[in-house]
Amino acid sequence: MSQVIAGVDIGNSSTEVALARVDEGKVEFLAQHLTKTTGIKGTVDNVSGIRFALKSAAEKAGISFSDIKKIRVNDAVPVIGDLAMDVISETLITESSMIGHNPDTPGGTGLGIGMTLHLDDLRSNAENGQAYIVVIPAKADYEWAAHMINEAYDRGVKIAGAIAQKDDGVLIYNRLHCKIPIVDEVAYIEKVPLGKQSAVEVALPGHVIRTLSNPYGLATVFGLTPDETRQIAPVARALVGNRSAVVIRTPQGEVVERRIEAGRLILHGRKSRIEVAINDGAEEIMRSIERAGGLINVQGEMGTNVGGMLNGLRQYLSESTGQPFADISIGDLLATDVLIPVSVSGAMAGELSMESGVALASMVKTERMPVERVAQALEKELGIPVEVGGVEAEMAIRGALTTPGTEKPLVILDMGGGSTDAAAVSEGGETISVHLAGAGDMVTMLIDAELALHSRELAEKVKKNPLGKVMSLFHMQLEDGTMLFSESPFPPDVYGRVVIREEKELVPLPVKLSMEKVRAVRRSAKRRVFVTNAIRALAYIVPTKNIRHLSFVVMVGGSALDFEIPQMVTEELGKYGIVAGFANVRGTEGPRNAVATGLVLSVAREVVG
Amino acid sequence: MSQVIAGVDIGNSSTEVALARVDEGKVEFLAQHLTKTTGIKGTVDNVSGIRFALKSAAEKAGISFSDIKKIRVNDAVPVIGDLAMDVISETLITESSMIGHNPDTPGGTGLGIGMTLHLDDLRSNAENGQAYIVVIPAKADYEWAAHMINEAYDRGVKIAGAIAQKDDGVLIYNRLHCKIPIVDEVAYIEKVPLGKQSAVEVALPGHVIRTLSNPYGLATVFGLTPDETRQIAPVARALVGNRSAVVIRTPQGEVVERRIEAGRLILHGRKSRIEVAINDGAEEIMRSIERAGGLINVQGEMGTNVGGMLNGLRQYLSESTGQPFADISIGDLLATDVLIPVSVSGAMAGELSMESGVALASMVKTERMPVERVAQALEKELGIPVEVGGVEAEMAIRGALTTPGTEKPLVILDMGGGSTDAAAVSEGGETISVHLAGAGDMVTMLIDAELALHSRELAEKVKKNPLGKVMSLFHMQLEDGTMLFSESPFPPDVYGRVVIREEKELVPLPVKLSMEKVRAVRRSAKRRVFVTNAIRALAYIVPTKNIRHLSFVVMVGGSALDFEIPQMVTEELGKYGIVAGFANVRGTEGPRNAVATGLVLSVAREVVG
Amino acid sequence: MPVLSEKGTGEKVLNDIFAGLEEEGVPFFHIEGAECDVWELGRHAATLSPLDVGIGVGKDGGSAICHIKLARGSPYLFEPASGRTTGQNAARLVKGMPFKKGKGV
Amino acid sequence: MPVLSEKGTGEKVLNDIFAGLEEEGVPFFHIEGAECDVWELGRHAATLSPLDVGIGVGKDGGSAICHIKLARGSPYLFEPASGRTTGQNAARLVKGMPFKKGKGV
Ligand SMILES: Nc1ncnc2c1ncn2[C@@H]1O[C@H](COP(=O)(O)OP(=O)(O)O)[C@@H](O)[C@H]1O
Ligand SMILES: Nc1ncnc2c1ncn2[C@@H]1O[C@H](COP(=O)(O)OP(=O)(O)O)[C@@H](O)[C@H]1O
Ligand SMILES: [Mg+2]
Ligand SMILES: [Mg+2]
Repeated sequence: MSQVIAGVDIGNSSTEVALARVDEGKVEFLAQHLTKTTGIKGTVDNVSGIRFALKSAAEKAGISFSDIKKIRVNDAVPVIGDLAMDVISETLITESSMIGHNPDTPGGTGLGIGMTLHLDDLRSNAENGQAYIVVIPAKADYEWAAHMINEAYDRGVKIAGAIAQKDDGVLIYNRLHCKIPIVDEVAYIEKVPLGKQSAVEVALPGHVIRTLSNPYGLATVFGLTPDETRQIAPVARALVGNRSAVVIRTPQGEVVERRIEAGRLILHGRKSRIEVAINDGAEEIMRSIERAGGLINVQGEMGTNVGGMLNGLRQYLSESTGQPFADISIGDLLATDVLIPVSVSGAMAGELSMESGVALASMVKTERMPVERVAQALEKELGIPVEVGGVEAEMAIRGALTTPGTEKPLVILDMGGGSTDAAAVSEGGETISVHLAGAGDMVTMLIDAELALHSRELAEKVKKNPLGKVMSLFHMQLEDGTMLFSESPFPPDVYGRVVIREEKELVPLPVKLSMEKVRAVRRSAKRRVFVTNAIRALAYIVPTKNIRHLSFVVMVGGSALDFEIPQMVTEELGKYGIVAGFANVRGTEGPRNAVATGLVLSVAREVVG
Repeated sequence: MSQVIAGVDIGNSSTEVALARVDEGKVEFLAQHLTKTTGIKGTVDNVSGIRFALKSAAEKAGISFSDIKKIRVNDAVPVIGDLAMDVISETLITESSMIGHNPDTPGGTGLGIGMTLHLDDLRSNAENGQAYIVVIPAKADYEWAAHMINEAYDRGVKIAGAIAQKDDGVLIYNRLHCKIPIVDEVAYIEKVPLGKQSAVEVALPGHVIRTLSNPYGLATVFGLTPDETRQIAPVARALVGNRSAVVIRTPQGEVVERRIEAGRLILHGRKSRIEVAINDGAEEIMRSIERAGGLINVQGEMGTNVGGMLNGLRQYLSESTGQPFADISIGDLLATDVLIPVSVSGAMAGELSMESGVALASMVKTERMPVERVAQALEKELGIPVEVGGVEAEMAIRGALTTPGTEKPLVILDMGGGSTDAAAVSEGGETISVHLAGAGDMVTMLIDAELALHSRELAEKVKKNPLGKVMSLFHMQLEDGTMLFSESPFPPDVYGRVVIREEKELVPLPVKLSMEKVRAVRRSAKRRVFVTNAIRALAYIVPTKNIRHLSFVVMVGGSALDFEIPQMVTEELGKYGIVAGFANVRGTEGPRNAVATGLVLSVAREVVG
Repeated sequence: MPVLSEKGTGEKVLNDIFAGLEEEGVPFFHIEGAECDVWELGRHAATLSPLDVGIGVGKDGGSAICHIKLARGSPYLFEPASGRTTGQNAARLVKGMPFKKGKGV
Repeated sequence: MPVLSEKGTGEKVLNDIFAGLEEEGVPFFHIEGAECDVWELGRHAATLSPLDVGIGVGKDGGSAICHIKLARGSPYLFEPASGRTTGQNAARLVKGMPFKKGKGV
């Protein structure tokens, strides 16, 4: 007797269904649908999303809703992931030792060293024999500024360079009798201390400064003692890679590199209990997790950032699932080093410096989650029998195995939003599975932080789409260097900019970002999360660590749809001789619908068996 | 009594001199000069180079050659470096399973699957119901090809895609009634087997293919068994990142990934004797060297590449210094993983695949080198007293300490062509030094190999200069994304190309290289050699490995002139709180002339002392 | 780059436009046109430009940046006020650089 | 892109040039000119071109690729033979891509 059944997979982000007609063990798939999960996974709020997905699938299949005779829901594993980030180092440069700056159009080139002198004081206070760096406020017109400098110069005053508040470095330079480097667009010029030794350096276009970014260059310029050189070294480091810079030095000037106490993690592992400081960096944290030998739980030091983060997460899961706080544990952590642009105190024009930090993804779980409650609510609402099906990992494997070219033994990597779930099935059919912290949402967070986008939404777009740079009204350079021509002109808001090439729209990115930088951050974020987790998953699943014994790794889940993540994993695992690629569920569905498909197939087998 | 003395530093690549007037311990530097070392360091051939350098310096100083009263030559440490490279993996794809290809202007987009059929056979042999990939040889005109395909299509033959030998994919596509993907510029089209299942995939501009670069995509396309999927996986990997591709599959088709036996290294260390295979990769080799605990000597397995390389080097040094073969030993090795583009057998248009290999730099030394002979020859030729001065490392430190902002304790990194020499001086004045294999020449070799330039000279230019991409007749994009405008048009040989921006000239690079790729290889090569060696040097010199205790690291030597190497080391060591930068010898000479300056200062001290 | 101004346009706004162009390193020349709307002036300036871009400036200080390759009647940027920004953005249209934020962008 | 040919230029070479342009995806049109040297024809073609680039073709099959922004009298590329390469390289001059090796490059 043939009947229509539905498999329903409730994920953290997406709810997926598969509809099939089952006839004496023969399964004919009719349709599938994906929708956003409503509410938190495992809560009654999910019902409305499920209902919508089933309706849509039934419509696609051309059957009536009431033709569905049975629904099987996955026994969702109760895990949620969350993310946090902490800056662990910070360069503080006190006001008396100021640095900057990288404007688009500085004037002149070269290195100028002298004492800061306000434009207004050129006439009265300039002494012969002393070299000066002229400080030009916004209220001074460029003609006036040039006139004043020329007058002083012609009188014999040594002019070594200038710092201007407005964007008129080139204008002033063009009017000078002396050819000096000028750094302009210095927003906070009123903070510049006068009468202090300072240096201005501008490199040729496409080059970077070499003196002010070298500690011994600074020592030479300012005649520093070894002790003073030691102090000023972070300034040199902050200027590496700039085309132009200003450094102003005062005797009391002080530069401090401070390490912020971000707190400690207490790792309760199966083998041992280990404490590790966030400040030790991601590598050390990951090594400690390995040494702990499988996490049972993790605590964060009370009263610190990381403590607050981990407890907040526990609280949240406890409230939303109705499970006691004590039953909730942290099963995995993924730590990654991040470089975060942070504004420099002591900067003259809002400079950023790259500070190092650690991003953490964590995997919070509770032993039981009341999927039955969801099932009951669903059954009541729809009037169709609903049962809670087999283990999620087994269902996913069953679905993935419908991919052409696969067989047991096989490993699946379910690359979702909050977690990367891995499961393996041996030749004999035993399964083993693991939930790893860190997946698509962490990639988004890393992109957001490292590019200082301050928008998750924009970061998500950066993650999912290739880039372009609008080179002229009618053409755009793509990431691979090829040119794309447009019939109609690009709009002004994307002109000259790096853009995200969404299917229908071009989304401009902040002006200071280069295509190369955005691409590098995007790809490295993906690698840090997914290549790392692929290796971690395999190491867990093949405990001998000889992952060369594995043959097939199949990627499923939303992040397996990514335009480059699967290829990165394919390349990396290829080094070990492993065949890795994204799934093509049922030969047609790509990396989607694995669990829902597996649920349907498990029902079919039971009907036969 | 004042007299003029000269310090002479004979390096592997450069000979440097410093001239100074010494008066009761007061030293006034007059001039310096650098020239290419003539002959092998430490041989009598050096004399002509030294003579030339001294003459030039005397000229600059405005003194007569005969005013020089004493010459001090460094007691050159007898080390030379050499390089070798080995491919350790190779993808062989037999003729029956062919892959390709990434032309500039493919036709259409999408995925086509069908049986290969020669254009000439479309009329006679095409069967209805079967889908075909049409194979179009160069002799067929595009009009004719399009006509034949249209005729067949209109008759009901299923046409899924085409492969064309000439560059006319777009021309054919524009004339077709059916919209199919076409890959063109397939040079070896006569090798394409007919009557076989094949697939053609073309992605949209700026996108990459997703099906043929995924093993399970290939499995779906060709209906492969798991075993066959395993076999074809390297094909998928070789296609990752392409915009278009063809895969042709025959039942006998075979893909083999072979590991080439590159030989073993036998490491004689102070702690233990360790064997390691080149095939284990650079990381394992470097770990073994560390475990061996300071190399005394290294042997290469007889009859293998690495054996041949290491013995050849010993032979060479033995002959050129006149030292017995047995006295010559290898004091250090630097191994680095490289990705080398290698032509794929089974490729249809000269495709390259990236094979992994290991590059080795080695440090060969003999206990004594006859610098005295050079000194005698020099004295005889010039008629000026010549003496062999102090230890090279001590001289280098003495010279480096003339850099403003430095004091003991201090570490110098002498980054030359063949070796990176490090020396440390403690507060009390004790010195320790080490010669590490790998420096500027290795960077050049890595760039040459990884970009497949097949020209050391071109690679050297890539190393030393920033890049640009000529975007139009009058403007060029620089590495940092800014545009440079030119008054006169760029010449045709650089138009649209990535170029090396030498001071006076633009040197075009091969067409297939993108600016991003060249830049990434250049920077990573520098990092792999110099950042690695900086860390290795410090670990050796501060055996507790707590390099945070160090304060000052000063870079000298030719590679410290590089426009980005010192900044990389500055950034890396900055993480440990170390002040690192390139030297400014005597406050004026930059990272050059440290040893020659040190030699002069040591004479001056003796005169006083 | 040609700057075509309506008869009676103030010195100040013109000088500001010239300054914007100079700061960005783009050469320019000035022509005083008839009394006419800025769009028309801009379009005409573009046709005179070896760089394909021209600026039209009106008596009221408003300005239009036009590109010769754009369909008739549509200036690319219309900047109601700041001359400096107008000059800089016209230069940036030639240089392929993102525009400075002015009231018209 | 305008292709300006000398009176009496063979069909074959013209069609090859058109094919080269089409393969690269650049639209073109053809005008038959007077008897005249190819450089002159190329220069004139460039002035007619919305893309600034034009091709002049001579009776002998030789061709000149000219850009309007180049000083008078100097074609950018002079290709003595293969029409296909001429067409492709003219297109690539518009697209900013490196040239295909032809005899003139
Ligand atoms: N086309 C896509 N490219 C890249 N990432 C995607 C794409 N579609 C979805 N994702 C990512 O997949 C993740 C959600 O995966 P999904 O499998 O739906 O999650 P879950 O299994 O937790 O329900 C999100 O991080 C999202 O950004
Ligand atoms: N301007 C430069 N930029 C980068 N590398 C340079 C520069 N000048 C020389 N080099 C490199 O320095 C190395 C030679 O250094 P040098 O100190 O002269 O050698 P040695 O000490 O062995 O005589 C070579 O590898 C050369 O490529
Ligand atoms: Mg400026
Ligand atoms: Mg083509």
